[in-house]
Amino acid sequence: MKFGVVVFPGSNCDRDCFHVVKEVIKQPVEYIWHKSTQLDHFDCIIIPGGFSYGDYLRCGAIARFSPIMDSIIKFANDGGLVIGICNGFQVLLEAGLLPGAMLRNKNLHFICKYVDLKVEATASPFSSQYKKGQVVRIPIAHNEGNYYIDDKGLAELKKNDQIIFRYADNPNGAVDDIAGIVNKKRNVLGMMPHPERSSEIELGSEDGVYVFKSIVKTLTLGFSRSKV
Amino acid sequence: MVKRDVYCALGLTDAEYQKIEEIMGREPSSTELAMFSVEWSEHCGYPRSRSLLKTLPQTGKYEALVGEDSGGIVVDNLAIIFKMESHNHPSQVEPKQGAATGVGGIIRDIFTAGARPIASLNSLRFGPLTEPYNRYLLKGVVDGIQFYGNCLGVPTVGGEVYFDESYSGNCLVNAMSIGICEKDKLARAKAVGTGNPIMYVGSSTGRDGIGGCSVLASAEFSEGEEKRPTVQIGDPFTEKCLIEATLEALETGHILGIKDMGAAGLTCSSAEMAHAGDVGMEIDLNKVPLSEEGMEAYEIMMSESQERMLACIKKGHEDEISKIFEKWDLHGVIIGYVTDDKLLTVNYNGKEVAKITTEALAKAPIYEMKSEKPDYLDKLHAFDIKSISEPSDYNEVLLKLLASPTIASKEWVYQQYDHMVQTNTTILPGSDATVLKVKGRKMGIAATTDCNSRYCFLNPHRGAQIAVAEAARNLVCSGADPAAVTDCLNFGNPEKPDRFWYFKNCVEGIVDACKSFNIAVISGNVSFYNESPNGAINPTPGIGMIGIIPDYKKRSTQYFKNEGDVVILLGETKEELGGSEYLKVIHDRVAGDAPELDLEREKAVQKVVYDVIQEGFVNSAHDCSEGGLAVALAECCMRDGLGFIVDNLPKLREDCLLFGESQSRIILSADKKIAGKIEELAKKNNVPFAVLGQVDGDRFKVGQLIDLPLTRIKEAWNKGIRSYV
Amino acid sequence: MIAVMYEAQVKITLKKTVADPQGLTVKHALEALNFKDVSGVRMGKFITLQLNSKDKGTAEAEAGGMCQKLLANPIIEDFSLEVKEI
Amino acid sequence: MIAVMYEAQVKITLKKTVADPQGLTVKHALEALNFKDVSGVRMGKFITLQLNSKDKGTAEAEAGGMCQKLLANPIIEDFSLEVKEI
Ligand SMILES: Nc1ncnc2c1ncn2[C@@H]1O[C@H](COP(=O)(O)OP(=O)(O)O)[C@@H](O)[C@H]1O
Ligand SMILES: [Mg+2]
Repeated sequence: MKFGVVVFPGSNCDRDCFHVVKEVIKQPVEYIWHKSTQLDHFDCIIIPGGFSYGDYLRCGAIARFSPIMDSIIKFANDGGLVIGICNGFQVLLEAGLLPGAMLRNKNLHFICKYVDLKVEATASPFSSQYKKGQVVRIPIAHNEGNYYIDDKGLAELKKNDQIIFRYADNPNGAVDDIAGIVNKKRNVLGMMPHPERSSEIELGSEDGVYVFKSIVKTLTLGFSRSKV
Repeated sequence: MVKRDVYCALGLTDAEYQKIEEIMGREPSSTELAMFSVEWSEHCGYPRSRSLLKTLPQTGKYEALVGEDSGGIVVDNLAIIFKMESHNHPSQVEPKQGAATGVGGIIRDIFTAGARPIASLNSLRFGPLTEPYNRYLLKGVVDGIQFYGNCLGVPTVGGEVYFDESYSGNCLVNAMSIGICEKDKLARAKAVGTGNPIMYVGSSTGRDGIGGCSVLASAEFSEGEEKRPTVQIGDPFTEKCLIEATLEALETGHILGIKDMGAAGLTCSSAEMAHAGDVGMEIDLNKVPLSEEGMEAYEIMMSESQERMLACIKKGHEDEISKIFEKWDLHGVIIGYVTDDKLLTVNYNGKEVAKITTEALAKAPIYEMKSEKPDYLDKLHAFDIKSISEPSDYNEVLLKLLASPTIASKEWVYQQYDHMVQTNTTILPGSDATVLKVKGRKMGIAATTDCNSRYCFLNPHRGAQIAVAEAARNLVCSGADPAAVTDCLNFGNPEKPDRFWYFKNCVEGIVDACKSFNIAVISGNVSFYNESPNGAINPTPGIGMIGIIPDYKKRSTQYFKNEGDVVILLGETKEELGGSEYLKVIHDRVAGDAPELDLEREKAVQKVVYDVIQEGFVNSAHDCSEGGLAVALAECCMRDGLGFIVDNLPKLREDCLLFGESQSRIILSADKKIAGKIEELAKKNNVPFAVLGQVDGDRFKVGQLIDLPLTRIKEAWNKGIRSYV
Repeated sequence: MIAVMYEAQVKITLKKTVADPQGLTVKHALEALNFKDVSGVRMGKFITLQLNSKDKGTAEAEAGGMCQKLLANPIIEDFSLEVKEI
Repeated sequence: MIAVMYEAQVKITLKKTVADPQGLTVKHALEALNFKDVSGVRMGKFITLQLNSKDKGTAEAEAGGMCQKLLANPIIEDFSLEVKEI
């Protein structure tokens, strides 16, 4: 089992994700420079938070065209597990791996604080270790976390049970309180809150670590993407 | 012949110009003149403050690293580098970008030392929020800090925000940053080894902030606008790449020296790197990456374009290093080499445009300044408490104080800062000091900034001592041992004797206090000319302090945690109101003397608190500062919503008791059964000990004086700043 | 350096269907400043591109491509484009 | 609600003398996407104001005032303004 943490210029949660995988859930992990395109030996790709390319123009808009992205799109289409956290989520939206877009927070401010999330679906490689309906404490830290999708798209998300996390108390104006979603095939997760920041009790909460533990569980249960 | 108005425009006096001609033995070229003007400005050369700064203690109980751009301490082989710096004038003119580039500058000072930045703090001071421009400044400055700091991925974990009329027209923006690295990985800010190449790294050079540091920073704001600088847009993305590239390049061991191009840009970095290495340097400006066309030599030498550095590379490894910077899409080009003649030689378009001894540039002249105590002080000190009528309704007074922006919750500010990135923040902003863990170690690092400038205005020597004492107190309350200080000394025009008198006394106060605590001042920064048409700012010797927790698990916060815990007050409440927030907010008076301070008592109180936290005796610890005992008690309830009943109060004039700002007082909460042990320790150090009452319910009850539901307390405290933004 | 010959001015606006909290806040701020006539505010981006294309047609095609591919996000934004010689 | 009668389009750009790091980064991105003709990018704001002023002159005056007072930052930005009936 091998995790890969993508590093774009401007990523700044890459080391935090790396730390949690290596030191907390104790799994093999490597950094992947955004110019490399070789992903075959990875089982899960983490696109970390931060400000890829400074979030200039639009969050994730420029990173989306980094050389690595075509490989990630292929990796995902082949069924590989991809998780985008915060800026990583925004990159996945820009890349079209997940539906919708991010708007500026309703209060127009960057918001960094712990929030309560409701686990809406546990039938995913990323949330199987939670209980449905469980309320978990995981911090957010973003300027553009105000998730937008049109009504048709929202209906789709609901119909396919693609909404994994909802805010208990919507901090940013996100449509339908959405904090995290998966794609139809359920192998790509995007979430604005930072599970890697709440995986050690000294930091105030361990609730986030179960996202990573869910992935490990999925992978150990022999989940494997069809190598094309 | 250089015309007088030329060097005057550059901020040089006739005397200085004469001296320059002497040194040169000829008439200086315009480029040389420009270089002197920036190097000899207060901002870079400290001509007016250097002799006093020399008196700051450079050693203390922790191994101290002093002398280069930033300083630090060493704790079992971990170098903790930190520094605080001002960006006041640029922020007053363009708050967002001014504050942003301020953060960028201080962080460059940290990673050019080889340390990875792990946290930032900021100390902000504005005029009253009732004035629209002050609200604009607060919003803009906070926006600038979040814009830059959040993008970098360096958590902004603490600071302070004060409001006072004296900052209307001249706000203060002091940014502090902390970094860590293995001691033997530290980088030096010097050039060494004749023939070694000098590399320019980072973004390109434009006509940014030219003359900014001499003309802008050393001219007070006469009706603001005229002296408008060429404002720069901060580029945190490039800075982030610069951090990673620099640390990666330093890893190779082939960078012999590296320095930020901050104020005075290329002039300062080249001259000071050469001088520090006791060598010379020859550079060719045609090699400098430019973002604008047709730039003059002096413009290139003075440009303050952000996100640039200068490095001295081990000969033969140029390509290896420049490849690393190119990987991060940054310039990494050789612009010169080290010489042995101790001269800084600058060539442009095949001509030699400057040749100056680095000594002359790096060692600005030292001026003895006139110092004179202002006459109004004695009158202020004569203030008599009896002239103040005691309020009838203490509920109202408390709510008013909690809503006063200086005391009110700073959540609106720090919630806009990413204070969790890097996953080391084990005490979030909101408590007395933040505590960061260090991955792979048991140790924790606590940090705070403090200064009550009203005290300094009434009594600079004691006010500065109190700033040091309060910073230490905040660290101790979080479980840390105060370890070292960085200062940021913000004052008015030093050429005015009363302003300089304040500066002198504040520095002496810091010296005394730091010696008494046996901690070193490892870095600092001076910002003079903080004046506006309505006069000088309050003297503001900002103190940034870090502390060490042997085991970060033994940290503490200020919040009450368990119903039934006893509430303990250590220290003595005196009948004093001088300089208090209560006097200002309720009675609209700034009068009296700063609170008394007995450094021996202070240390005793801190020792007891440090010990009881280490022993695990207490569940919370919080110092009394602005707003006194009542406000401090309220702050203990804010997070977990636990109220308390205080029924055992010292006999004292009631407003002094509740709102007086007597120093060296700390509130503890602990299990009943353990109170005795704490009392013993207090007695042993003869620290006054009193059980005031207990944590209880959801009301706030102080004797017969105050009885309020916590909800109202919180509401007042939360709206203090929010109601203006 | 090649002489710049065309300038493309790109206006990027939020789709009508997308709420614009920033515009709303600015509107309130303007009202607070006693600008009574303002009844709506929408915030967008204005991007100026310098192009050294061989002719106007190419410049327009290029700029259009940039907008579609990178500058605007079709899910939430519309763009309009104006190219002129300079 | 009063019928809206005028629309003001406000273009806010960085002063020529101010470097635009964001624009530079976007330029690099466009080059990386093989848009070869681009030789410069400057980022700015585009603001649409709906005004129910009594006449065009008033609308222009109002909008101009808004730019000076709030919308543009005179220290680093220039603005231009266009009002049309709608
Ligand atoms: N500008 C700021 N940035 C970040 N945190 C801040 C800022 N100002 C205040 N804080 C935080 O708010 C809390 C209260 O600050 P303050 O009232 O100055 O505490 P104290 O009086 O104990 O020094 C502290 O945790 C401090 O770090
Ligand atoms: Mg405190």
